[in-house]
Amino acid sequence: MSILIGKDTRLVVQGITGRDGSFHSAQMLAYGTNLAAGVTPGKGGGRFEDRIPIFDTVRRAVQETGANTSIIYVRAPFAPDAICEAADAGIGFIVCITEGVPVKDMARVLPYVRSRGSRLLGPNCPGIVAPGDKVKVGILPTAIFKAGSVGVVSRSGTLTYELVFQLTSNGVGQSTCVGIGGDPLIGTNFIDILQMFEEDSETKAIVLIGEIGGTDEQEAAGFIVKNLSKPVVAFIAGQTAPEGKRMGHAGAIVSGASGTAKEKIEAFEKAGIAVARIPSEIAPLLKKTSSAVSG
Amino acid sequence: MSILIGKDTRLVVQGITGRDGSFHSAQMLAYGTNLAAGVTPGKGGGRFEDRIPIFDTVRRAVQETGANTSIIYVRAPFAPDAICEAADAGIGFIVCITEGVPVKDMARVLPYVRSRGSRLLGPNCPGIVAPGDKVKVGILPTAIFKAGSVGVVSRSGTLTYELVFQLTSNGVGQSTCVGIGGDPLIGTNFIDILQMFEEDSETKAIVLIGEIGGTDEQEAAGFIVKNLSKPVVAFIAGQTAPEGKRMGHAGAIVSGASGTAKEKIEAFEKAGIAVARIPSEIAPLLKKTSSAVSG
Amino acid sequence: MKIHEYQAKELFRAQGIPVPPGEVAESPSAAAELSRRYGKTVVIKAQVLVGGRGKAGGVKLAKDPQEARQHAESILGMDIKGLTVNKVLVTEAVDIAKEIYLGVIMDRASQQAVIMASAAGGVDIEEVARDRPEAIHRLTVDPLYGVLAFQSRALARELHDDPAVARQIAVIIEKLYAAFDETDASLAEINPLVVTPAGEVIAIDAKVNVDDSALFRQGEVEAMRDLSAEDPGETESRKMGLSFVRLSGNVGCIVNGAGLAMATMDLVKTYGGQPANFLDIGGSSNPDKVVTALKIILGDSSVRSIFINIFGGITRCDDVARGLVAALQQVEQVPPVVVRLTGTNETEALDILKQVDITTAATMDDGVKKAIELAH
Amino acid sequence: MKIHEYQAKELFRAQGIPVPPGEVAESPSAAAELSRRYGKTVVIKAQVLVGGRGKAGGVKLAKDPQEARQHAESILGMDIKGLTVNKVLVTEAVDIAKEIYLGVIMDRASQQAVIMASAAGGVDIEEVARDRPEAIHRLTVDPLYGVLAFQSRALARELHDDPAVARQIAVIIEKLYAAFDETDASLAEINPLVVTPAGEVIAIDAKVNVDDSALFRQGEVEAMRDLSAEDPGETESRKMGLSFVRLSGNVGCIVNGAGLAMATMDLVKTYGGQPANFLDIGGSSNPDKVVTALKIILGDSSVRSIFINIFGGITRCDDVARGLVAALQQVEQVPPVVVRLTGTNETEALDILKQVDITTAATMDDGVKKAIELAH
Repeated sequence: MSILIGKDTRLVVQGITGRDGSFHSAQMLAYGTNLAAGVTPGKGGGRFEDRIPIFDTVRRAVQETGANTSIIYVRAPFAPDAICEAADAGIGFIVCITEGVPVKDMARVLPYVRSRGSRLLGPNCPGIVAPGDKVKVGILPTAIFKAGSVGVVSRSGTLTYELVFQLTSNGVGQSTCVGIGGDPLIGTNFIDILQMFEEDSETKAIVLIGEIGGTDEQEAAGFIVKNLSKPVVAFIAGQTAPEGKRMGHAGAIVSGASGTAKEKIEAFEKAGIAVARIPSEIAPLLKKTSSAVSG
Repeated sequence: MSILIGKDTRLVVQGITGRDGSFHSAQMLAYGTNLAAGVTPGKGGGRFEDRIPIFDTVRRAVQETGANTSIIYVRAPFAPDAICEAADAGIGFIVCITEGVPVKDMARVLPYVRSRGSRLLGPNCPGIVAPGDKVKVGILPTAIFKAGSVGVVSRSGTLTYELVFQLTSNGVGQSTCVGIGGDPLIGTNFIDILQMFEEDSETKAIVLIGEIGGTDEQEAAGFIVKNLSKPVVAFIAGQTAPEGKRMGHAGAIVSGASGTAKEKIEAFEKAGIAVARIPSEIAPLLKKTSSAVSG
Repeated sequence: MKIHEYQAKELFRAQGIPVPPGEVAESPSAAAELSRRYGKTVVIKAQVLVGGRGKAGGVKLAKDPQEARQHAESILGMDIKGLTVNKVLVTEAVDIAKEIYLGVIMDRASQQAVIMASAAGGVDIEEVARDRPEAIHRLTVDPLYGVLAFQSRALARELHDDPAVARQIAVIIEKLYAAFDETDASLAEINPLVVTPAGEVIAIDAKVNVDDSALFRQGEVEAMRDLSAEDPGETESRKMGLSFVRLSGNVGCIVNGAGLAMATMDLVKTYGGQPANFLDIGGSSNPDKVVTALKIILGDSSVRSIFINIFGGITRCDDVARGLVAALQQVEQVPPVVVRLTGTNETEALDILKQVDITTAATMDDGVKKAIELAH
Repeated sequence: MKIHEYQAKELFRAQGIPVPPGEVAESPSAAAELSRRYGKTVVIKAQVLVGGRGKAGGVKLAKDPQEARQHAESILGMDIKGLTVNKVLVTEAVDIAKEIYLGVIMDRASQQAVIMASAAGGVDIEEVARDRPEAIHRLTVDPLYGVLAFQSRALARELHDDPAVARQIAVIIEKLYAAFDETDASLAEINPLVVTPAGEVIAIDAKVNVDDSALFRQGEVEAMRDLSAEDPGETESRKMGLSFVRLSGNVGCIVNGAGLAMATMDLVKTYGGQPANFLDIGGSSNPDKVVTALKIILGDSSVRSIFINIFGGITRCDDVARGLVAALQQVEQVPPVVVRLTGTNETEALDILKQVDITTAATMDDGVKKAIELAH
């Protein structure tokens, strides 16, 4: 079993005819994802790769194909509306890849999504991969994955690829890998995913990849101590980041004395959670903490 | 037992120092209502009738006195904010007497109240009286009531007084009398109150007083057939009202062919519910339908 | 409050909704002059605050200034459902390829605004709603979010297949909702919204009703009130904070409270009489209000008797009685008056009423019956 | 994006928040002239996009034009935390009876804007938050409702006992939130908000940071960007869609992805080196971006070696390698470069990289170590 996605996933791609949407749709199909439909307003009636039906609206896509999961590749000014459209159409799980969505828009979109009973992953996230089921909803390169029992949750993109690659190179496979996104306001946070990994029978140990900015990691550390039985290894990027500068991600910023890597690492260590100081320490630490991790 | 109010009611009056607020506060106190506090911004620290403490905010009133019910007498432009303040302060039951609140404001206030877990009665309503407990939260004249077993729910003000007076004159007492208000958008409707009367052991029969406009009575008729075991007698005002004219109440208007008294009376009769054609028929009909009604 | 088509079009124009050029005229010569200025076929449209003017002959095409003058002459002064036409709108005629219905109402059941739209426009939308409900699309608008782009886009696609036309309609949907929201409207309607053969989308009719309770913050809309188009009794009663609606009977009614006032009218009818009006004087015992109420009712020469029904409630009945006496003494040539007063200090009240020449009644039923009798 | 105090005050003024009269000067004589015009004591305030200017001597009172000139002379050109002062704000001095802190931030935890206020204003609010958290009042603002009247009223009462003063503060709270909301700010702050001995409330400082992601719709704010106040490398990188932050070390870093870029910097530090910068070139293999990245890094004369760390991901490594070669050929006098490339077609990529004089590395660890070595 994986979390959030799996064999039952029926995916609709919002913005399927765009440059990124079409490229990644092909990649997801190639990996094994059940891509049920695409949506591009004004292009309804067409087909993607001569087989996947394209609709004008998500609602129609849901009605016609039973899609239950959506991924959004539309440009930032239109992404908030796309998220609302998916939630309003009854999509239960929405992944927003789009980077650069204004924070104010997210503050309005998040209660909308919640009130419709949907879950949002992102925005500004690389998506999610379940290597055992060969299902990907996102942009992560599939070659780095190996089916296994480590759950990975991360605020980062390419850093996640690097760390997953190192796990796989060391023979450590993954149950599900989730990128929660690098923006200040996101739909799903560490705690949500940690809880799901705790409940997922396939997951035996967890890697948490954090970075500077906010207090999500500190809250995750508190949550782990109280609620998690499975071993966790953490890594925090940005120890050398200066104060007041946005480090690429909108959410990666140290404000005054708050949100530093030091503070986050201390929170984990105080909670007795292993923290890897450098990426290559993660796999050895995992093996040490959990006998269930193969390799 | 009464519904919505009773011996546990601890009331805060919003706008207690105004003309209507102070007059009706004295009336409520005289009847027996547990008036715990008043609120008027800028007049915190004072006392009403030398004994009831006045606060600047509802939150403070709740903290200091444990108020759980609020009644609002502030002017229409400020009433929506007063309702939100009460809900935000944790008041569970809010009664808004104020007439003339813009409908657009109510469309925004109603989800606010619901999201905070509160119930609103009104606006533009006369409030609620529980004769058995001698508790009044509103402006209804208490002399007309007599403790008993008939639940009264009404969209009207003085018409309710008239009909309750006729009940009492005929020896028919009331369990609780609720005025839901004459505006198009209200916090509590017929169905909400009917459900409560159904669950209230003290209530043996129900009088429903409707008027032209909207479809609340039609929906109530449908609800009664499906969900109510107790006998109901209905009365609908406005059989002679012309189309397109607002009859005093903001909500009392026939639009095109919809919202007429005829349509409402037919809905009740189709559902097998007794409808009084004139006010003086109500008491006899009640006695006929329910042996539990004394007199 | 209702406003005229030409005023609603001003609001729409300010919002950016396309409407054809047009101006109002109060005389046939002004209409002819406007027709000359536009230099093309115009439509002459009666401006009355009631529906059904088309069937009544209040809307006519005019090819030239002469025809414009003739039609304006026939329409101005026309009586439509009891209202006199004082103004016509002279507006450029538009070629029609398709007619769409678009309206926003405040929906009581969902407690939200609902946008209703139909590709079957230009006809009576209530008929469509009754006969072919599936032809009407409904979009509920969350008041905290307004119309979202995906919603207007999807609705527009239901109304027109051509993406370029649908895009224009989507924009108009959003602007119509904005006009509705910003003016505190209870109704904002375009019927029909026209698609021209060239694929342009234009609102050729406009209707806006505004929530009376919100007029305190809608100064611009309030200024549009056309006093010449409403019953003088309604104008007078509004100024005094009363609520009055004229009916066609001969028993005048003065009641405190809207529900009780309606029930009183109904009872008049039940007992074989005809109510002359709805009149709610509210909770006050202010003699000025009673004077105004009496004067308004006396303005109607068909009134043969007056029934005053007051349920005192918290107000003391002796106060009400003193107000009534003062009022009756200020007004001359009053038809027979029947008073029913109930509540605190009822007995003292009846004593006070002995000063004036009126009939009293113990109950509502009794009072109504006496008033009907006196009207004969 | 940060804007200057004088610009933030323009936004506040437009919103109706009271701020003292003031204008910006870029020379001592202009400052003297402004002092003359105001004809009373003024404050000369350094305009730099960094905090702590007060302690650095960047804020001074001037009684007359001569003193204004002297202070402007000493402040203009001053270096505050690495930034040069190019402008001063000359503004009327205000008598202070009480100082209040008022700020709005976008709170990540509650996912809503939070208004923070303290009667202990005029000091470093982070110190207050640490030492006396109970002195800070927090008001969470529902984004769907904004600041409600009862909320601003209650908060204002916590800040000042005098009802007349509290009323002014309540209005300023609402307007500050409006400014925050309308400009897509991540922070809008008044520290201090001053109550004068006469009971007037005035904002004598102003700070606004705007969400970079929202600049596409904040043209007026975007136009306030002071390029002279920021690192030219940051300006250049922003134009190319790169993300660059200068640091003080000697190992230049070019990485794809923000998290990986930070982890790379951290690794340089862990292995005893000093990173010269953060630079995220994003997901593209566009040679122009790599050229820009190289040029920006080479603009820093302290850079002794460059580490390029690319995790190919879905991008094909041979494409990236071709981009790198093209870029390296366009740039002269490059310090030693170490490249680590991983992903699809990695082998072909390494072949391509043989065309240029660079060191390759198989892993991130390996690459970092080599780059540090070459920097010595």
